Amino acid sequence: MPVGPFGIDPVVWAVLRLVIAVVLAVFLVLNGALAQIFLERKIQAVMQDRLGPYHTGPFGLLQTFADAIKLLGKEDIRAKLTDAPFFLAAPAIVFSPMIASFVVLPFAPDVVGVNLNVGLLYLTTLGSMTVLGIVIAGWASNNKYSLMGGLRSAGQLISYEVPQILGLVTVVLYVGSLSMVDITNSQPGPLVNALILPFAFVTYLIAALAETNRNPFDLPEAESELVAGFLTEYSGMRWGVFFVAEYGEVSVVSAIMATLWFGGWHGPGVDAVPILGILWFTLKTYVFVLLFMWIRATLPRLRIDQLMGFCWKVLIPLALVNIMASAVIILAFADPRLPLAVVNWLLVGALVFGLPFTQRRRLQGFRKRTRESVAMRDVRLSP
Amino acid sequence: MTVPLGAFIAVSAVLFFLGAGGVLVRRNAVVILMCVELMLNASNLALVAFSRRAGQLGAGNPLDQRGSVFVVFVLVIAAAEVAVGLAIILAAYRNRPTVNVDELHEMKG
Amino acid sequence: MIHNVWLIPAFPLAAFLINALFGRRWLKRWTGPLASLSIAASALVAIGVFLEVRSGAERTIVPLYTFISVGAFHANVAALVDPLSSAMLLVVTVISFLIHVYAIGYMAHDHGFWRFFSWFPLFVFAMLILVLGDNYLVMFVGWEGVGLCSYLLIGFWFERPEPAGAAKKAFVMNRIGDWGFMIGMITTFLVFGSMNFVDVFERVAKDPPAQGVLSLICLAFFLGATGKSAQLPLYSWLPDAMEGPTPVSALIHAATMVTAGVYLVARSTPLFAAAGPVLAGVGGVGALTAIFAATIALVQVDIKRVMAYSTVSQLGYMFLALGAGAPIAAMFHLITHAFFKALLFLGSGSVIHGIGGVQDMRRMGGLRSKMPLTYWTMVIAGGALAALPPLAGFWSKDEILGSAFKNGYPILWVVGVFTGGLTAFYVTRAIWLTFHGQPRDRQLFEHAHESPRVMTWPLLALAVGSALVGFIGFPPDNGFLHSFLRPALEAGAAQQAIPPEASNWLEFLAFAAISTAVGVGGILLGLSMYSRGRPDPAAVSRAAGPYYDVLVNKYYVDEIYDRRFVGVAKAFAGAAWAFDIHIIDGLVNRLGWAIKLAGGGLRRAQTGIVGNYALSVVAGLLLIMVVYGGYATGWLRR
Amino acid sequence: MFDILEPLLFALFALGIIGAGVCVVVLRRITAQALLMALTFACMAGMFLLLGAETIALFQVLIYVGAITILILFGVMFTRQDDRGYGLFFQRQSPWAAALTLVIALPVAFLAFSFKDPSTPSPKGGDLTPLAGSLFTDYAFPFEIASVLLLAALVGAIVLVKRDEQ
Repeated sequence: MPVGPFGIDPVVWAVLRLVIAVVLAVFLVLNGALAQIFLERKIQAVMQDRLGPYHTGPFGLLQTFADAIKLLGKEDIRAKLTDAPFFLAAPAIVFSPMIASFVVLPFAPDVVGVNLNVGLLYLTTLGSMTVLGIVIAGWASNNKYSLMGGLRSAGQLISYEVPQILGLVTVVLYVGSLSMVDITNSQPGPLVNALILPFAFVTYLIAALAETNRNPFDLPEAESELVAGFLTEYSGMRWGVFFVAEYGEVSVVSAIMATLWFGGWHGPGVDAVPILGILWFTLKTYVFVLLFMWIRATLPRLRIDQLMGFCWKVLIPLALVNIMASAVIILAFADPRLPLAVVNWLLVGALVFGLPFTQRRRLQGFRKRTRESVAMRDVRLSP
Repeated sequence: MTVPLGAFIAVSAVLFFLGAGGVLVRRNAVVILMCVELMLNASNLALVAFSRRAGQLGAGNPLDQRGSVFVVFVLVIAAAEVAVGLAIILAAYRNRPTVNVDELHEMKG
Repeated sequence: MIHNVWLIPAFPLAAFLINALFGRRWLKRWTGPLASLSIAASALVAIGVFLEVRSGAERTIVPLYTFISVGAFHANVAALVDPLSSAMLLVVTVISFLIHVYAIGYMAHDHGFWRFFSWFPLFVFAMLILVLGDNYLVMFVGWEGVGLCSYLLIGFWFERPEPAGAAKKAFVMNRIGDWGFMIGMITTFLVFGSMNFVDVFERVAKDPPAQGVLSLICLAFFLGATGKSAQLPLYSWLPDAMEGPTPVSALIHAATMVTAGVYLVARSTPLFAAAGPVLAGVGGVGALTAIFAATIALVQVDIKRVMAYSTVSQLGYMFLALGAGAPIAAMFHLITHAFFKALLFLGSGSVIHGIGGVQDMRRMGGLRSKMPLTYWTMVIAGGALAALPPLAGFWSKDEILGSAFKNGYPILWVVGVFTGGLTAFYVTRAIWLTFHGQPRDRQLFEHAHESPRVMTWPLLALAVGSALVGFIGFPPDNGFLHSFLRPALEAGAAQQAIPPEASNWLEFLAFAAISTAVGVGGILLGLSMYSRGRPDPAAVSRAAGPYYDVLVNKYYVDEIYDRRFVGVAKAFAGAAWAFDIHIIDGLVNRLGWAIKLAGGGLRRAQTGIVGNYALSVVAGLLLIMVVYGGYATGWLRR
Repeated sequence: MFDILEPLLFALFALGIIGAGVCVVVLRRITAQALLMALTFACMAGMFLLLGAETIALFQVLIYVGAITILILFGVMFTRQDDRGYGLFFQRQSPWAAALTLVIALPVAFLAFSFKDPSTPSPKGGDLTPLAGSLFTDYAFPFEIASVLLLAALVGAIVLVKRDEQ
């Protein structure tokens, strides 16, 4: 009789594996969301010279749990003129694809829900379904701010899906497979894809920021402009579901980045103790979660026209160039790694140094303001 | 037991004519667009069904995917069609605020 | 070198393109030098080719690309390089170069300068194609090309009505000739299944077709030749062509294009030789044209027209030679004539340029002192034309006459000799009226001036040529030219097939003496008439009375053409017009009216409501299904 | 016990497709129609999965649910939907149209069952590789043409909707 890993019967192992994956997913999503909220608060606080939550539990660890309980306990309010079925369906439509995306994430060797040979396409598809939920939420709320938020986010998400997919395609070109597992296996060593295809990574990172409505692309929920966007009319656990879904999205894209560009569960000691992979995977994922938080605390929000302009005029053209070059190189060279790296790094340079050059004047104003504020803070802090 | 090919085709036929009826009956341009999408989907179903179930009858290889290839093209056409169609609707709506196609009959002889 | 022969037409073509595209805005005055340089370049290549051919390379076909390939019909654009074409190349390029240089000066003050120098190289290009083509089709392309350029350049000053009219006339008459050419070409293909000279001539040599067919082909080609080379009956466009700028007259209507007919017949010698009677006819037409045009030239007062008629008559000489079965002599005369006639034209052009555009000899006179250089070169050219030894014309014309006599055409010989006398007379008259005697138009005379260097140097070059080029045919009957051309024209030159005897000096001297005597006689008569006035020209003309009028009016040929042909053509055109308006347009209008009616009815069906259209589509679908189902189930099948 | 699963799913999807399709045609609430259309598309994706064409299914969801539905919702939200009364005679074609469609639909739907499965077993396994294979070898040129078409549609849509400045 065939024997799977750890000497377990394969069928049992398949079921077990699925269970493990789902459990991990739920853990990552729910507790992960709580943990992320806590982390976010703390990090924001640190970055803004505050303390953040510290009262509930040690270091305020329990604060988020308290919030969750509060949300669960709240009354489920629905405004009268909202479009009932859609209003109620929207959170689910946003939440379910997110949770479904965890099925194909490889947490560790053989710890993956399904090794889908079109895994990446699957992830992209689910990502695109979120838009629907948001638009519905915006419409069903029957509130012009919500509608604006919904439309904005629809436009934003549809636009940024393009560079996102383009970024993925480069990796797929290089690895030659859509399956997350294959992609992970393709980068065992320290030479991860991020070193070979950094530009694809940057593209995807920026697009992912937009896809998850994070700063600096959080226009759909821009408090200062339209109360809370499509979330305006929501409250209680429905709002909580949106919230969790957003954090879940963040962890999904982080996991994708970790898998595609940073070797997924690969890491020291994995070969000896495969289960260690989960640790590495989670670590890598959370590095990006933290990166998101950092960005959120750092960057100001874009204007809608800047947002679209950046996507269509800067990101997509560069990404297309990258894809063309990569395809040619992969066809041309037996070992395309070096030329690919060269091209990608060049493009990264173009993006990092060229963009400020085009935006010089705006940046000058920005730097000036920052300097002033810093100076003022020093003034404030000086005894 | 597997579902017979005929069933798929029947579903696609029904959906197709639902869409056709919608195109004929409804006046709202957006709805008509939706119905056209339904018709395209029906054709997709038929294509995929044939290519998966009867595909290997055609060319030699057992995994002949001709139909699916055409589904991909249909997707492209559908996307283009919706984009242009909606653009036309909006442009017309700017000139006269209605989406009822039968009220836009300037072109009548 | 031979395999780069394509360079020869390539240079002028490039010059044409550059000048035509950029001449107006940017190049302006530089178009002239550019064109001249391009021609010089191709002249150099041509010299190279010539030398290579001379050193023994014979009849190479340089394929360029496949032009047409339809079923059994293949026409390659290929260059046939043999002594004949290489000699022709040399003449064409060299003369063209000199005339281009001359034209820079002549056209200097013309606002169409760039236009002129984009069409001039184009003409050279077409002419070279004509010369180089290895089959009748390519030759025809060049043939039409030179026709077009001649049209464009005759009508160069299209603001004035005369040039426009002359251009149209030239074009129409050439079309008649081209029609003949086409008939000949097509018949050739039908008969021989090919248009390549080589194949056709081989076929003729092996199994010649029926005499009638052959004569038909030759007649057709000869019609084309008469059109292009201004022979009877299609000559009358050439004198009018003098409306164009003088360099054009010199290059196109004296040196190169008009000799295309001669070249065609010479090229087709095997054909013509096989069709004996036609060949005789060619000779006859040539002789007739020669004397006919010469008589007209006697009384013309427009210097350029005198030259034009003399050109016609000289071309007549060439055809005479061809007819007399002496193609080499014809080519020889072609070459020499190219030099001295170009020189005559350029000289008269220089005169016209010098006195501000006047062409009427009655207002000239005494210009020798004003423009000596022009005068002397003109004198040399005139001597050559009058066949005074040892100038170029003497050798060639003498050889023509001699071979005519030897080949048994004494009549042609007599006509030729007599025409020679006339030629000598009118050339003397022209030069005398222009340069000697008292200036008849004072203020013209005052303003007369010698032309600039850029014009006079070509004159000198051509003068040297006219003086010396005759010696390529020396010693008579087996000079360099003969040994050079013989392999090319051997096939046809049946009469010359006999190995050339060491030239028979005695009979040569006899012929030379006779023709020279006649020529000198003509010159002396002219001198006495116009310098001493005895017999006084006026008295002569009065005495001649009606004959004189006939000559002055060019035998009323134009009028006859007008009444006989143009009138008929106009009547026919009118009838066609009426038919077109009333029957064809009528039908179209009725049809349109009916359709309008039907449309007015069907208009109602256009409700403008998309839904209805969609419904009709679906109804159509139902119809299709019913019909198809009917056939499938069989109850529709009967 | 798995072999009952497939017909069951098929029935489910078929029900979803046809039911939602009917609603799209007959309902009067345009957003509901749009959403139900999305449902139809989703069920269609399920059908594709049943047929073992998972790539096509994913494309279906990605493009139809993710993009086309959104676009149509845009159209809905940018235009005012109001059902005016009929003014002209020709505008009243619904009854005939419905009848005609029915007349055509019934025999076709009936005939559809006459398609029999081939004796050879239908190919199992993914359709990714063969699809990509035939798409990028035999159909490479149509593929390029399709891309050009998309570009043209993109530009055309922008030009149509763009407001001229003056």
